[in-house]
Amino acid sequence: MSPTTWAWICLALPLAGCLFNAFVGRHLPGERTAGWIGTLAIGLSFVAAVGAFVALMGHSPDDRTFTSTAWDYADSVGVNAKLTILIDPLSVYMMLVVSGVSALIHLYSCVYVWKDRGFVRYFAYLNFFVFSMLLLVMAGNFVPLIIGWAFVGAASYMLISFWFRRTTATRAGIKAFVINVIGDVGLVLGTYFIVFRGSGSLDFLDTFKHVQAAFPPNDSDLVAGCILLLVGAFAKSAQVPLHTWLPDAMEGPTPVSALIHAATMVTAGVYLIARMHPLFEDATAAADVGTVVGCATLVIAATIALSQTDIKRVIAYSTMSQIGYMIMAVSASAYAAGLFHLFTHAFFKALLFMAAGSIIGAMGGEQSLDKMGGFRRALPFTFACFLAGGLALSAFPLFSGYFSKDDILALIGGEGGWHWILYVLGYLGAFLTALYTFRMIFRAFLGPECKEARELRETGHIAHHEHPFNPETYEEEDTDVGFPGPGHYIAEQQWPMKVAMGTLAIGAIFGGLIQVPFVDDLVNVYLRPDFVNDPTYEKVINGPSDGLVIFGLILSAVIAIGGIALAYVIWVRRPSIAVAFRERFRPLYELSFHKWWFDELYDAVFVRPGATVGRWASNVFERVVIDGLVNGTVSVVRAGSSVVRGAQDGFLRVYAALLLLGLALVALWFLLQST
Amino acid sequence: MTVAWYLVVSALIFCVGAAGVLVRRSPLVILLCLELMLNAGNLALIAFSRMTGTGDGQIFAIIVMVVAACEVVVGLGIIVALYRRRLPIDVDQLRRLHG
Amino acid sequence: MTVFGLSGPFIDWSALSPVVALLGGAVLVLLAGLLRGRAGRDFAVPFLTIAALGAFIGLTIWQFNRHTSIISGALRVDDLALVVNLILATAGIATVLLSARQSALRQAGHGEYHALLLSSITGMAVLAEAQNLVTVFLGIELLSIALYILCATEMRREQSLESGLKYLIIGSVGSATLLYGLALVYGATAATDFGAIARALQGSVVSDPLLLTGIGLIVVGLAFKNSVAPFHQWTPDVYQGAPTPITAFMATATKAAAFAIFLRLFDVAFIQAQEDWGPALAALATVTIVVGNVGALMQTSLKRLLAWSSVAQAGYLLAGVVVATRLGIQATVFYLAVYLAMNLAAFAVVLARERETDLGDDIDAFAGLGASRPLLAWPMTLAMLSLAGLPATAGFIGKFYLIDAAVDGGYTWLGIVIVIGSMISLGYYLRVLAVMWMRPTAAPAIAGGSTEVDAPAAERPRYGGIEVAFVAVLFGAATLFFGIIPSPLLNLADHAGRALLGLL
Amino acid sequence: MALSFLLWAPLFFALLGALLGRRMAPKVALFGSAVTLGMAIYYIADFDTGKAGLQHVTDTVWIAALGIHYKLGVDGLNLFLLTLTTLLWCVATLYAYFRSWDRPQLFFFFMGLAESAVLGAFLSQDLALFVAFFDLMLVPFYFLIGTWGGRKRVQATTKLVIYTLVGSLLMLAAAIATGVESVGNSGQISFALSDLVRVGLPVGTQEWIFLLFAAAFLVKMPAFPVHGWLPDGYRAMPIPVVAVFSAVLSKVAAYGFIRIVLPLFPQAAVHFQELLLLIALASILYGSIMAFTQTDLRLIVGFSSIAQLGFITLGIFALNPQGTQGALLQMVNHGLVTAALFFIIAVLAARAGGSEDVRDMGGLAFRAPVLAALFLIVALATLAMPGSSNFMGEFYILLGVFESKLVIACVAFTGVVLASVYMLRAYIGAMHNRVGAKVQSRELSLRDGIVVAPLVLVIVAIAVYPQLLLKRQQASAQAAVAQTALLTHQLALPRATAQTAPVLPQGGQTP
Repeated sequence: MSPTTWAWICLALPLAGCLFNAFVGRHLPGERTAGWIGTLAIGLSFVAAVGAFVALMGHSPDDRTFTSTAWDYADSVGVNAKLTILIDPLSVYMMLVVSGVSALIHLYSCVYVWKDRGFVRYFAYLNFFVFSMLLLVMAGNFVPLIIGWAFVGAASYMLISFWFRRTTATRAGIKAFVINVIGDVGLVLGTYFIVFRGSGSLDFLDTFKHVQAAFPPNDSDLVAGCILLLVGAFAKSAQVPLHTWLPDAMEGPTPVSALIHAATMVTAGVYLIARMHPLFEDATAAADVGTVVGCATLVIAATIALSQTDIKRVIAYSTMSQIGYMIMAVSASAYAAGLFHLFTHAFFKALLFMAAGSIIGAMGGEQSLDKMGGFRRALPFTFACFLAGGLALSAFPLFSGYFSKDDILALIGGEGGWHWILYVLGYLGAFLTALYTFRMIFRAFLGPECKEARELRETGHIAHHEHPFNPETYEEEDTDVGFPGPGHYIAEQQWPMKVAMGTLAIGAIFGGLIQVPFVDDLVNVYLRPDFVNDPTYEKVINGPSDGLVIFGLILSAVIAIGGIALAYVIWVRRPSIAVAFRERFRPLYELSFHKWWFDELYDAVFVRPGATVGRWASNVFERVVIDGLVNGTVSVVRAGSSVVRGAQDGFLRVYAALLLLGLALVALWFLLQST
Repeated sequence: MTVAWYLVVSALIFCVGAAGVLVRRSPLVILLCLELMLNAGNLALIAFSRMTGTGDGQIFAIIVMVVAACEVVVGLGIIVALYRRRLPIDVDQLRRLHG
Repeated sequence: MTVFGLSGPFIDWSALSPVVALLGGAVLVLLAGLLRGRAGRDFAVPFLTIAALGAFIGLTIWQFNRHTSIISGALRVDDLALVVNLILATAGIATVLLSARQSALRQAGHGEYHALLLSSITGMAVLAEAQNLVTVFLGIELLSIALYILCATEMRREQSLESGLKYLIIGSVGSATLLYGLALVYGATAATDFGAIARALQGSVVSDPLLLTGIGLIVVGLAFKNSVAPFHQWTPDVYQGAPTPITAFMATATKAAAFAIFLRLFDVAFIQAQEDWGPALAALATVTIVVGNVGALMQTSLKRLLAWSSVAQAGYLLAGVVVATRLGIQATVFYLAVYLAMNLAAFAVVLARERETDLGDDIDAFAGLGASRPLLAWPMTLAMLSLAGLPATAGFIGKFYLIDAAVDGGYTWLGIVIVIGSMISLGYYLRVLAVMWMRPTAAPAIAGGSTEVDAPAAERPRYGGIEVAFVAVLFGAATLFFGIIPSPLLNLADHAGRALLGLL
Repeated sequence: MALSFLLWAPLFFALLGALLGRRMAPKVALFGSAVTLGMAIYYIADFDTGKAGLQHVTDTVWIAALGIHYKLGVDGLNLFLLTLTTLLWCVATLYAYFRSWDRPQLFFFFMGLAESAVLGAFLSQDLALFVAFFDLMLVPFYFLIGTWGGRKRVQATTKLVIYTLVGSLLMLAAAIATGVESVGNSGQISFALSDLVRVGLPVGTQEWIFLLFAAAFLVKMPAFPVHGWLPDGYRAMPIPVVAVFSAVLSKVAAYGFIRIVLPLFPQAAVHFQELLLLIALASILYGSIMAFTQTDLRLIVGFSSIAQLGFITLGIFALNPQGTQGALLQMVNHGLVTAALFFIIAVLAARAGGSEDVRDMGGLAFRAPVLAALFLIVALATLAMPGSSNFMGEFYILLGVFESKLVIACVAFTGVVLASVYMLRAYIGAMHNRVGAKVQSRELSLRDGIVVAPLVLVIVAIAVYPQLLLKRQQASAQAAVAQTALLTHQLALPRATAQTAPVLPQGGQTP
């Protein structure tokens, strides 16, 4: 079969799963059937993706680009919006990552939420998400891209506020959705600039073909368009300043955070930039914006992650930071490196979330690091997985993150010039990463055992609180629809969780080996057909000298180990240091703890003024002006009426008088006419 | 003596009649004043017929007299009816209808 | 013909026949009124009246498409006159039907009542045919004097008398004014015949103060008869005070006749002076539209409300006269016909409620009519919608035609004034609808401005008598019918328009 | 099949039902609306795509003396609006069918009359005829609201009717002026649009006439700041009435712009383009802001439709094919979602102790997953999420504006964001969060389901395949704006594809 056929199958299966679960899911026998069906759909979809990969490799490297159109979606008056998919190494690469990781997370979810009253709905949503994500990465036309783009946003919204009776969850949901809409707007407007000021066709390949002819390099329209595309990318990938929704998105069930808010959706921005590289090649100004923002994000997020206490939020900030690396890379034309990091990150970040989920299960829904501790012996498997993920994340030598992150930084450094600043900041970020990752690990697994951990170790029972509660606000809850179910699960007791985490752990440890400097270069080679015909890319990957590469490898090894060591000192050996540090550098701590006051800023600049204007409009303007328009007219007419009827006072002689008055006036007029 | 003078006189009569209608409150007197106004018209008609030497004016005048008579008769009839109903013979008190 | 050596003008009796029929009818009716026995009076008299009107119609139709001046140019029989005659006859028949069971009949006497009605119609017919200043005055007085009396026929009711006297006095002032104007015009042109006057005005630019003042006074005189503001003030009082059938008759027939003569005088005799009187009439029309509509707001007496609305309608009609074009004439005639239908329907319903309830013509008498008396509510609804000029009713076409004429005649702004007038008018027409359809049926209130004090509730006819309901339904249906298929009326209007075309 | 059948069928059946009495009336009316819907669908099937001109033309002289023709016709501009109208009336009648009304004959009679009037406005190809139907529409609604409405119904309906008629009557004068001024060489007056188009009016005349037409249409839409009648009106209307009113009547106004104003007064349209665009923009922003301050669900939907119609106006006065296509598409979309929303509001109110205030709701999704799903779909469509047909509508609209007035397009995008805020706010406030005090969450009853579900199905269907509409509208849309597009020189093409001209208007009249 041709790659496109495989791709259509890969796309169709999740949709089928979604619809099936949505319509008949509730009437299925067996309480977990819906989950298995969902998982099966995604698993098969992964198989199809592999099929596409194989079929693709069957062709020679220079014709590995295929398109196929389902139907004309909205094709008139010069807007050729068609449902086209574009199958080439890049999209297949993304398909593999997305469907693969999704399959594992579905498997994990079958346990994690199976006591939840929304089990079926959950899998319908999750399948819908995978469908949307695949649509996004396969799209060969701006419109399907935008559709997929918005669909993943919607799926993310639905899953964030999956526990819809939790006000915190719904608030987080609307926040995420609105910011994503801002991203969509950027995407659409960018499309306008690029397509309708230039290429004239919504089709990717046409656009890429025409872009050279349409725009002179760094043409203002093109740059504007690309920057607007970046806005879309930033919103979706939670880059500064559009990142504030991601931490709140942790209100969703943990597997959702693993899938959507770590492994797949949030990396869409990276994919977008890579996909649009022919444009960014011509709009270097825009590309530089991306580079800088990516770098800024990775540093800021890392600093914030240092002081958060909610374990999921820490991981969320680390996600932001890692995506910062990727954005920086792809914006600086180091596409393969960025996508390589995307690949490894998908593994270890999903793994970290799953492990965190396991801990949270053990804590009976509690998420605060302050309350955890000493799970090392209670949760050996989880600990192992978490450790693997953590090491990969903090780029410990020979773990996956080590190679991918190093690849990025080496290429950035290789570009020289002002990129050296990014290079330095990148390593600073790496150091912070190691620090906060192991802060998390040490606080959760080492140190004195918390009572949940002890209970679990001694009795083997998972701690249950007398009342279920909202881990954010500690309001009491029940376990009916719209709130989390009664069950809490840990990987140690549930084989599906174990399988999922184990698989990911292997990926997290060895995933990096597919592209090791001086050894192999699989990702580059595989993706080259996509980027072969743009000069800077070649320049970039041949940029760094061997010396620089080696130096980088050593440096990051040192930084990672150093960071871990420091974390050990601070949070295991002498916890007093942390306190002392906090006291000494109060402002820095505040800055980090309050997430650089982004939320407060937006609240003051957008939310509150908006509400004020609204209140003014409805209480003052509507009343005074709009109704005034009506009532004013009415009262004028009424006044005239009373005047006229007042003259009609029944006095015969008054009538006669008025008659004669009128007579006089008319006569006067005619006399005037005569002269 | 030109026709102008006749006109002036008739105009005066007309105005006198009109003034009467305005100032008097008894319907009877008002009827008289109406007669004045109509006769002002008659005077003008006659004068013009003399001026232009056509007979139409005179015929017109005669017809007007007849009409005037009818009007007065009707007016008196209504006044009598009012009187029968013991209603005030004063136009200023006929104000059931207004607004 | 020659009597005692006096030679009178040749008289074309066939052309004169409609008027003769009316006069003859009047005499007969007067005699029939002397019959003994209720049967004789209650049935013979109305029957004879209707017969006379029927003859009038027949003869009119017989004379159709005849364009001739008779009695040495005193009258002119042409399609304009004949169309107006038809309108008058219809109004007359309707009035006769509405008047049966009216206490006025017993108080004034059947014979007299109907004879006066017929003679009033005669006056209108004469007025519509007049093409000589003398006949104009004659016609006007004939119709007015008869009406003065008819207004006062309910002699037991103070309002009736009051309205009669008011109408008489103010009307006479108007007549005197008119007369003076006629006199001045005669003096200026040395002619009383319209054709002659038109010829006298030809050529030279009109600037004779005598003539212009005369025209001015004539404008006032006729404006008065049409209740054009600021000469409208008698209208609400008289309409409210007079017996409802008479009000209906005045509202419809008088307007038709008076506008016919308006058209003849200004679009034939004074056509040369159009740039002098055009703006004046336009100004009057504007004032009338505004005053009429504004005055009608917040009225509780429905007869009064309709009176005010008739003032406003006069303003609309004036627009057709102002432009002095064939289109204008057609629009005016068409609207007169439409106006007849919708007003008769409305007044018939008012009368029915007067007879059914103690509330007289108060708007409360209509509460919940839609539920309790659909047969009355629907005609009223159609009449109101039509008066407001909403589509699917004849009123819409009529207004359309008038605005069309105004714009075509270069008076676009007047067209817009008409539109604004109808906006205001919605304020009170919709109110009537709201009361009828959206309010619960009112409990029969005790006493209060009842016109039928002497009739105990027991013997009150439902629907105020079958004939009233018939009139209401018939003209309501007509309003709807001509709103959807206006062509028949438009053809008549077209004929009427062509009639004056020869003289223009 | 002559269009007259489609036009008069609803009135015929309504009369029939009224005569057959209170028991039969609902059944007959329902049957009639279904038949009408069937006919409308037949016209889609029978439509000759790619043909700009009218099809199935019926043309006879109605009033010769006034040059008014009884001329009906279908083309890309009104094809789907007819379907929308008949569909929504069918659904509304169905909804009404399940409920008991005081004096049902009257109710269903007025519903039928209203449908015929609206269809007439969409079908008529004669200016005077259009105006007549445009004014006639209000009459049945006056009674429907005033007789069967909610609180303060009489004041509300009077205010509504007078306010909107003020505009329509001005339009009447303008229309007559158009006819008279266009007599021109032929000497014979005619209000048939085809004849009027041939005579180009002088610019000065065009301009004041344009203003009067604009007044009428903007009030009817309604647009900021002439929406004063909306809040009371919407709150007073019974549900089936408000559904068709907000969904369809506003479209008649927008349609009037495309059908009449753009072809007849192109110079004026160009001259006042900025003005109209600014009004539209104001409507978008003001409507959105109001929508997220209201708590009464009806008002949220009401103000949101002010914003939506702002978008439609924006598309129309982009004066290029893209904008028009978008506007046409969006009219249908907005009609569908608004009607669906109102029916859903009724369902919600039934579960929140009769209150339509979002503050009395909350947690309604608790035991009603299907209801929640349907509402969510409609809400997402309303906020024009990509993948919904509404998105393609706004995509085309904003593209059109983008190509004519860049800045306005950019500002208008804020409306898109605000839409997501107020729609989700409404959705969450009603369906999510803690369960409200007076709320009993129940699943959608079958009775309500068969009212809402068809609408949602149609929404989904055209979301999957908007081309169905766009393809059939294209030719007519291009013809409608051919002149204005020429006048504004909007034939500038993307640089790369200048050789293959995709946005050139084919056919259409040339000045």
